[in-house]
Amino acid sequence: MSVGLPFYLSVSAILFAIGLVGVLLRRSPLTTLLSLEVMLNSVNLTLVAFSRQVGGSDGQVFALVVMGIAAAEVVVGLGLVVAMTRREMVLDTDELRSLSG
Amino acid sequence: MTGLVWTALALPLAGAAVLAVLGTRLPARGAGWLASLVMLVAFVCSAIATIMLASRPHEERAVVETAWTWLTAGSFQVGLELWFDELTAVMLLVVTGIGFLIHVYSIGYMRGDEQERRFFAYLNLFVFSMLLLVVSGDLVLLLAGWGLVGLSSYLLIGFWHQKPSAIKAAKKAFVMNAIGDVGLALGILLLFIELGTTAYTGVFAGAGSLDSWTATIAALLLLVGAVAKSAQLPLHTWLPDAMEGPTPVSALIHAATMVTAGVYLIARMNPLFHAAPYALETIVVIGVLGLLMAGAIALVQTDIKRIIAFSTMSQIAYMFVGVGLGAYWAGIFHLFTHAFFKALLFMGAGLVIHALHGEQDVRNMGGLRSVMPKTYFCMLIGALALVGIFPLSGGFSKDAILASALEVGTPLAWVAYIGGLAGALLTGIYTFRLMFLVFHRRMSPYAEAVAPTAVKHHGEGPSSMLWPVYILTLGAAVVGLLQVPGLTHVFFDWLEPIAPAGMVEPSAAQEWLTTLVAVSIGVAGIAIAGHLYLREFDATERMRLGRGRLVDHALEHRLYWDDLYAVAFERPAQWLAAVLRRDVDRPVAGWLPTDGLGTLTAFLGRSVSVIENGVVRSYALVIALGMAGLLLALLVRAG
Amino acid sequence: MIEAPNVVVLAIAPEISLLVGASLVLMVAAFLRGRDRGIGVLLGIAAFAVSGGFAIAAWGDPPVVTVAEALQVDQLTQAVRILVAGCGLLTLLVALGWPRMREAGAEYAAILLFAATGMTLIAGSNSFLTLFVALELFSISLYVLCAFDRSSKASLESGFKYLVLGTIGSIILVYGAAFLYGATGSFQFDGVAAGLAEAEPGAWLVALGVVLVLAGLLFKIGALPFHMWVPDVYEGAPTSVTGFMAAATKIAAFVALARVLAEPLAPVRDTWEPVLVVVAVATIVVGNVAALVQDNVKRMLAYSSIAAAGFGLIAIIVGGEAGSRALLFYLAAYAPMAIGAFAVITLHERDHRGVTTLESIRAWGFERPFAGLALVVFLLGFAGFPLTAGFLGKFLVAGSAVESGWAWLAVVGAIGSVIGIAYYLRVILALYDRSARSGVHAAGAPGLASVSIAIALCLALVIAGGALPGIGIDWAGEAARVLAAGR
Amino acid sequence: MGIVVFFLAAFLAIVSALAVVSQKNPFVSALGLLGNLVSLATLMLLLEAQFVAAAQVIVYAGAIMVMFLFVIAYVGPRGEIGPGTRKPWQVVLAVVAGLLVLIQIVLVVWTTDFGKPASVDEAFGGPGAVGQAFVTDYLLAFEGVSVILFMAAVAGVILGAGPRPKRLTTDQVMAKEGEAEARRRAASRAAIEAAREAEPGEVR
Amino acid sequence: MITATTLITVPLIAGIVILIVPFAQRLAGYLALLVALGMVGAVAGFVYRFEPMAGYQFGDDAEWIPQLGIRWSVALDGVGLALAAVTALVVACAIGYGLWARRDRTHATFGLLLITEAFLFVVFAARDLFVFYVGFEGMLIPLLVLLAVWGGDERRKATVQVVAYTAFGTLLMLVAILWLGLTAPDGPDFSMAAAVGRGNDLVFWAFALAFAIKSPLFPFHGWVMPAYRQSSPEVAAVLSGVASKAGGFAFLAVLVPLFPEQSARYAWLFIALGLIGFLWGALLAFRQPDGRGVIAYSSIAQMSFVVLGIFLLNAQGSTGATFQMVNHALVSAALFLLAGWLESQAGSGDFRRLGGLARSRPILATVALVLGMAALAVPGSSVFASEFLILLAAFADAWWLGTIASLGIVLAAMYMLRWISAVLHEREGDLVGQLRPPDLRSGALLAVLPLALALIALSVAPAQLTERVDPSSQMMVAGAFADKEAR
Repeated sequence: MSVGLPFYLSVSAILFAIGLVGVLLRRSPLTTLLSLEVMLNSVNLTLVAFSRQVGGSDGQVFALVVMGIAAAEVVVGLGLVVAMTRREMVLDTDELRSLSG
Repeated sequence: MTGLVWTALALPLAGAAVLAVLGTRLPARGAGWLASLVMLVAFVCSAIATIMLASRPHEERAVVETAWTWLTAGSFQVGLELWFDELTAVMLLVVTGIGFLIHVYSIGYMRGDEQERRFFAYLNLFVFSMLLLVVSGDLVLLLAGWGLVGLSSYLLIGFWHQKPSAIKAAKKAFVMNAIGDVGLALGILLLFIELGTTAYTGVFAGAGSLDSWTATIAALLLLVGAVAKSAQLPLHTWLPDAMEGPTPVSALIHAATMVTAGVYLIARMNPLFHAAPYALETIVVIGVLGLLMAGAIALVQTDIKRIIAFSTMSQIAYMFVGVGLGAYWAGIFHLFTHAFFKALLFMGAGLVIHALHGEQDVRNMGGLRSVMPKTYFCMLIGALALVGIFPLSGGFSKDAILASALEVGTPLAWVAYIGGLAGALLTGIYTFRLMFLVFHRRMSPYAEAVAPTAVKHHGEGPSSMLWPVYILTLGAAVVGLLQVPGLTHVFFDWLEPIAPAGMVEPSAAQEWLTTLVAVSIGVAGIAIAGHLYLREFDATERMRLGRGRLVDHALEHRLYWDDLYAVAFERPAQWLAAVLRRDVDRPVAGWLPTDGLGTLTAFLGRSVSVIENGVVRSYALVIALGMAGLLLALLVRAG
Repeated sequence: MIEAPNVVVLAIAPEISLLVGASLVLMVAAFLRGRDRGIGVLLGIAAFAVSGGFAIAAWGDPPVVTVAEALQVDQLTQAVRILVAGCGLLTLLVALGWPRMREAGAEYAAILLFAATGMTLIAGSNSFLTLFVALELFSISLYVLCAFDRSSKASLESGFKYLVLGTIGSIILVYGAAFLYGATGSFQFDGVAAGLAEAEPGAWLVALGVVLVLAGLLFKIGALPFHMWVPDVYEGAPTSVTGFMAAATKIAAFVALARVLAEPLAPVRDTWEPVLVVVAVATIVVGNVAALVQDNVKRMLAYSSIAAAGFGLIAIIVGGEAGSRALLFYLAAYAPMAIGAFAVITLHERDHRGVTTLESIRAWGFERPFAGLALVVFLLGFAGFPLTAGFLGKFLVAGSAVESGWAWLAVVGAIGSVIGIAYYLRVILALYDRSARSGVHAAGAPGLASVSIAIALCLALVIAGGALPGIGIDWAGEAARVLAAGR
Repeated sequence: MGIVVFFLAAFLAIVSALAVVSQKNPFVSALGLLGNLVSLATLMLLLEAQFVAAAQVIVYAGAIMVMFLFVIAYVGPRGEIGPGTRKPWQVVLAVVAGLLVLIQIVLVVWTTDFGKPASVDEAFGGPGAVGQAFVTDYLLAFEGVSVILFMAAVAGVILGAGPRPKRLTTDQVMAKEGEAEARRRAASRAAIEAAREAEPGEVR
Repeated sequence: MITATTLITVPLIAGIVILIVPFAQRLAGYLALLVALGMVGAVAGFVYRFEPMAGYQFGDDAEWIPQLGIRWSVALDGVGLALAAVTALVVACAIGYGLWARRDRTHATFGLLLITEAFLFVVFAARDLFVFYVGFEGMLIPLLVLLAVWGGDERRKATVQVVAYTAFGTLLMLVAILWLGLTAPDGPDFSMAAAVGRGNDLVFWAFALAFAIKSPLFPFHGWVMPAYRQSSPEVAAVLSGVASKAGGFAFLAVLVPLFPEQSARYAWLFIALGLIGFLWGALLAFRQPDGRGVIAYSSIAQMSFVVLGIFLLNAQGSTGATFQMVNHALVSAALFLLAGWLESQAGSGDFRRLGGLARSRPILATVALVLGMAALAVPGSSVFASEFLILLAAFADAWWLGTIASLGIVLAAMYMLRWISAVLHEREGDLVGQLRPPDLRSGALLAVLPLALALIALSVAPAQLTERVDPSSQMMVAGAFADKEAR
């Protein structure tokens, strides 16, 4: 392996930060969900990188589990978006403010 | 014997309770008769008990009996203790006897008042309190009686409670008395701490062993109580105002019984005072100053009852001089005779007031001699007894006091002697100023309009009012004969055992000399009064004694004592209380500022929930920042 | 050749019964579509009862590590199984009073059963992987439950918010687990603990992993600064779900946190202790202060549950036998109060046909004396008044803190409780405001009887836990020994 | 070679991630995510995690992305909302938070000495090794994920069920919501008033 | 066998039953009154059977929460019995008054009053710190609800104030109790006997603060005015009459025996505060515009005086303080009932609008006078006896102390006379003409009369009380006294 672990971890961190900033900045629920996927992927990269470093398949298994769960989450998240659409709610997270204070 | 005393003590209480509970269910007239009957029985019991006591040998005459333990705590113990000896017997007889007469008098006086029953209940309560005071064998119990007489006095002065002036006077009397109570209580505390007991037996036995400072302080503290109750300097200001009460009250409480309690206390505590000579001297000084001052003020008063009230204060000051000089028997003797003639004077005044439909200002009287001859005669006897004209009762007792001063012979005693004689002059003047203004000279228009018709319709008064007056007149005339210098010796002999350290007794010569001087001075006083007041004059003219406006003003304002108290105590206290209430209590008690705290927490709460703006991005931001912050802190700490 | 891992079926019988129950409910629902679906809820209740029954039957059995060392079934796990089963049972009873149960009751029950499975699993997890899966199982189920009332925008909104924020929390947890994996080479708790014990003290990588893992778990218990979701979600979710979250989620997340701190992270106590102390104090203060200004009762209770989480953190910090016992008792005591309080609110929502606020609850206590009195008792329990289970919980927590030298934390908790009394009192005062007339009146409706039964059960538990807590304390003590042994 | 591929893939991953985050049209964002996935799969291949890389492409590109695209299509233009810039502090703080997290992690990563990576055999990362681990050591996780997916499917049905809504613009939706809200408030107020005015007897 | 436990459980159970069973309104009231009278009878039986020299009696001691070393340990000694007796009487009278006043929602008012009574008995009988805390804190709840629901216009503010003050104190005390109980040498033990002399200064102050607030001792009386002014007369009577005695009792029966060393060391401070409070309350009472204000501040003065008496640490002081508490309970309860009666008849307690009430109302005048005279400690009254004992103790401690304290007695005369004349005497106020029933009669009279009669009975033979109290109260201060002597 020619590129060191820190490189991978850094790329992962950068993706994590981008995803995080995306969640913090975007108002469309769909984009928010997509940003979350970016974050999940970055974590997967970290897991796989460490798995390679440690030399066990634990990390990879964990990454697969994360993927499965991400799928489940997307299902629920998108289901919610659909339900909100049906209820004719505005698809803008900033407008989801009936609960506050 | 003690059973009789207990009965005498309990009956008035029972009477008061019955009257209070039955209230309006009793017929109006019945209340008075019931109360009087109670008093009569009490008097008879007292009399029999006294006779039984007299029949005992001298050394067995002090009887002590405990009914039950009243109060205990640790080593402190007070029993409901009866102490029956010669002094108690005298007081018992005075209280029940004079008290009975005044009860009967009141039946007539209070007739028609819608609150008659309440009046008699209070009156009975007072008698109970006074009896408790005189029969108790323990200082704490004495204090209880002491306080209860103050209470009943308050109730009776304020009997006509719709009159603000009456209520004000009642409150004043009570507060003054409370100050005295506290002084007395402190004295008792000191005695308990030094002697370990408050029972008379223990106190008398231990008094001699006290060091002189302790004894003096204790005696002075007791004196505070005595001074307040007996309306002596400087706690006398309540007595003149107390005349707002019904006249029988003045006669009973503010002449015959309660106000003399101070004299009784000093006489009773003579073993203690004996150990505290400074305290005795203080008493003499207070007495001399008081008798002169009160006499002087009496000269310019216009209210008939107030004149008599100041006279009372002056006479009690004589008694103080007497007991202060160590002539306890003389003081008590004067107390005894004074009870008769002063009650007589008050009740006579009451007849006058009754006839004038409640008028008390002497300027609106005059010439009543012809309208009310019986009253005039009785009051004349009383007045002469007061001035001390031989052979009426007051002369013997007052002269006994003055003669004792001669016998003592110290410089202070000489001052007392001279002062007492000067006081006798004042007594003559103010007493007969009263008599002349009321009964002689020309009738005032008011009296002319009211008195003749009133007397024509009702006589000088109902027989229930007149008969007690007659009896007292007789008493005022003759009771002095119990102790005629050189001839009879009843009073001294009777009281001698109460003072283990002995009593001052002047010789017959000293007494007769004093009598001679005093009677002359008294007659001179009467003459001066005649010169000043027997002339015809317009009732609206101000009745001045001297020429100086300052003196007049001062006397009319009772030497500014009231103003002094107002400036020195009352107003500062009111001010302090107002300031505390307005500005200080809230910040001090509100150290936990619930309002401010509420506002603060509400503000904090709102600021916290500002972040809870419902925007999910902001929530995520807080979470991210929180995570980053925690991370930063930990990394900095670890690195 | 692949060898099948050892699986002690009896040890995971409660989870199996929950899952079987869920499947059965869904199947029955498929057949009974369109008809009365109360039967689905009844099946759910039965599943919870069976699950709890298995756990009770296994009480006291020696600990087992099973399913390839993924799960440790010990007293603590059993305790959580029993508690979660109880919470689920009560929640279903409460949920019956909710009108929509007639059309979607079976789905509700099924998802609740899934959530409960996740909660029991997380309590017994023996590796970060199991922990994560279990966490996601109940989290995703709860997202759905929160949004279950599709007719309510607030419900959908709360579900979506919970989903977004909850996923961030989960990602942070995984990220932390990844770093710990990098530092120690294992996800197993014992492996992590062994690795951390060897790691150089104060290593940044370890610190990074610890903070991220903690952040993920603190998110679930709703501690500061990861509490932001709590008020909105509690307010928007169907009330029965809110009660379940306040009670069962808290139990599961707290036990998971306690286990993580006691087992894998025990060697790095120095790293996490200060973090938790700061978080605990901030949580108590902010939770109580913010609750003070709320007018919506559910929202107020949400903040109060944040404050309660702070109080629980005190017990976590104290740790050891006393602290763990206190934590368990506190959580167990908190559960019936929370479910009960939200059950009363469910009742009020039915009466009022609207949101429960201090305004709408005015004088309602006179309309429904029993429910009003019950709410008062629950609130007093939250506030920690004597003779309620809540008092004994706080008593034990504060006691463990005082005993082990954390008295000042107990004082902070006490001051928080003083503020707490103020806002609970606001509710009580409104409930019995004599000057107002209740705008609503109590009316019977289908399902309300079961709500009343649930309230009565909660009330009995709260009072029994306060008056005769001996059994509960013993029970919490036995379960807590697992955590204490780790240190 | 590896270095070039790494940097290329890393660059693409970052750019595509930025595209996900910054694009106004969710459709474009979703496509950005696709690019991101593929880049990451490449990086995973470099890390010798062939099975995960494959799964990444299959699961994400094959399942998740399709779902996303369907929903985006379903929701339509309402999904398109530009980056919110109403509150500058939100943007500043978001960037600060992101940078803070990034810098801290990078700092930790670069200051930690990880040592040499472990030597691994041929089978590492292959479907055999990972699959075996999945059904032995990680059986519970495997089952758990399947339960979660099952539950998610049920949830999808619950949430997605119901009548098909009319298509409306944002403005229309907002206007309707406002009206409905006002109606609801008025109704509840009227109900409360009515209950208040009623005599106690009637209330009971 | 009737024991202290009976005394506690009967009113508690009866209270709860009356609270929740829907009896007819009047029936509930009569039942409550019956129970309250039964309690008076039970206490009377105790008084009759009491052996002054035998220490704690009528006790029960059973395991309660063995895990924490908490026992249900209750017993009465002279001091506790005296206060329990007066509590029974005052509560019975309060219920009687409430019945006359036709309080609405009878179930709740009377049920809560009975529950208050039960908790007060717990306080007076507790021999275990946990039990004590339960009573001390528990009695607050029903009283607060009574204040908050049936109080005057500003009841909310008053309630919040009471809560803020008292909760603050009691919760710190809880932490202190925990410390004492859990650090016992032989494992956790919350019995008072085990706590003697073990506390440090911090623990001492935590206790002292709680008691000072409850008493109320100057300057912790901020909550008193709003609470006494806003609560209904019967509740004010119970609050000032007996609830405040819990504070005074706790000083004497808990603080001093448990912390002899600190009590002796800091006695000067309590004496100073007591002295200041005595004069302060008296001065402020002097300027209050209404009856309740006068009674409230006089209560502050009296309770400060009680604390002064306790911390003189000698026989007369402690016995006097107990006696004074009994007296003040009777006086202030009766005065509050009377003030409440006046307000209910005249519509205001304002002195400027009252006056002249004695005219043709002999019964009212008599009762008011008797109470007023008792309140100002006219010599011969029972209040005088108790004040005399405290003065004696003060004088024995330092002559100036007794002298300054005696000032307060003169002030008391001034403010009570002001009250009497402002209400009964002088010219009729503008409200007096409108009074409906002319005099104090029937129910209201029957409610006040027993209190007045008890005062009179105590005036006749105060030793009946002091003899029973004295050995116990001496025991309580014996330790601190010895410590003080040793100094």
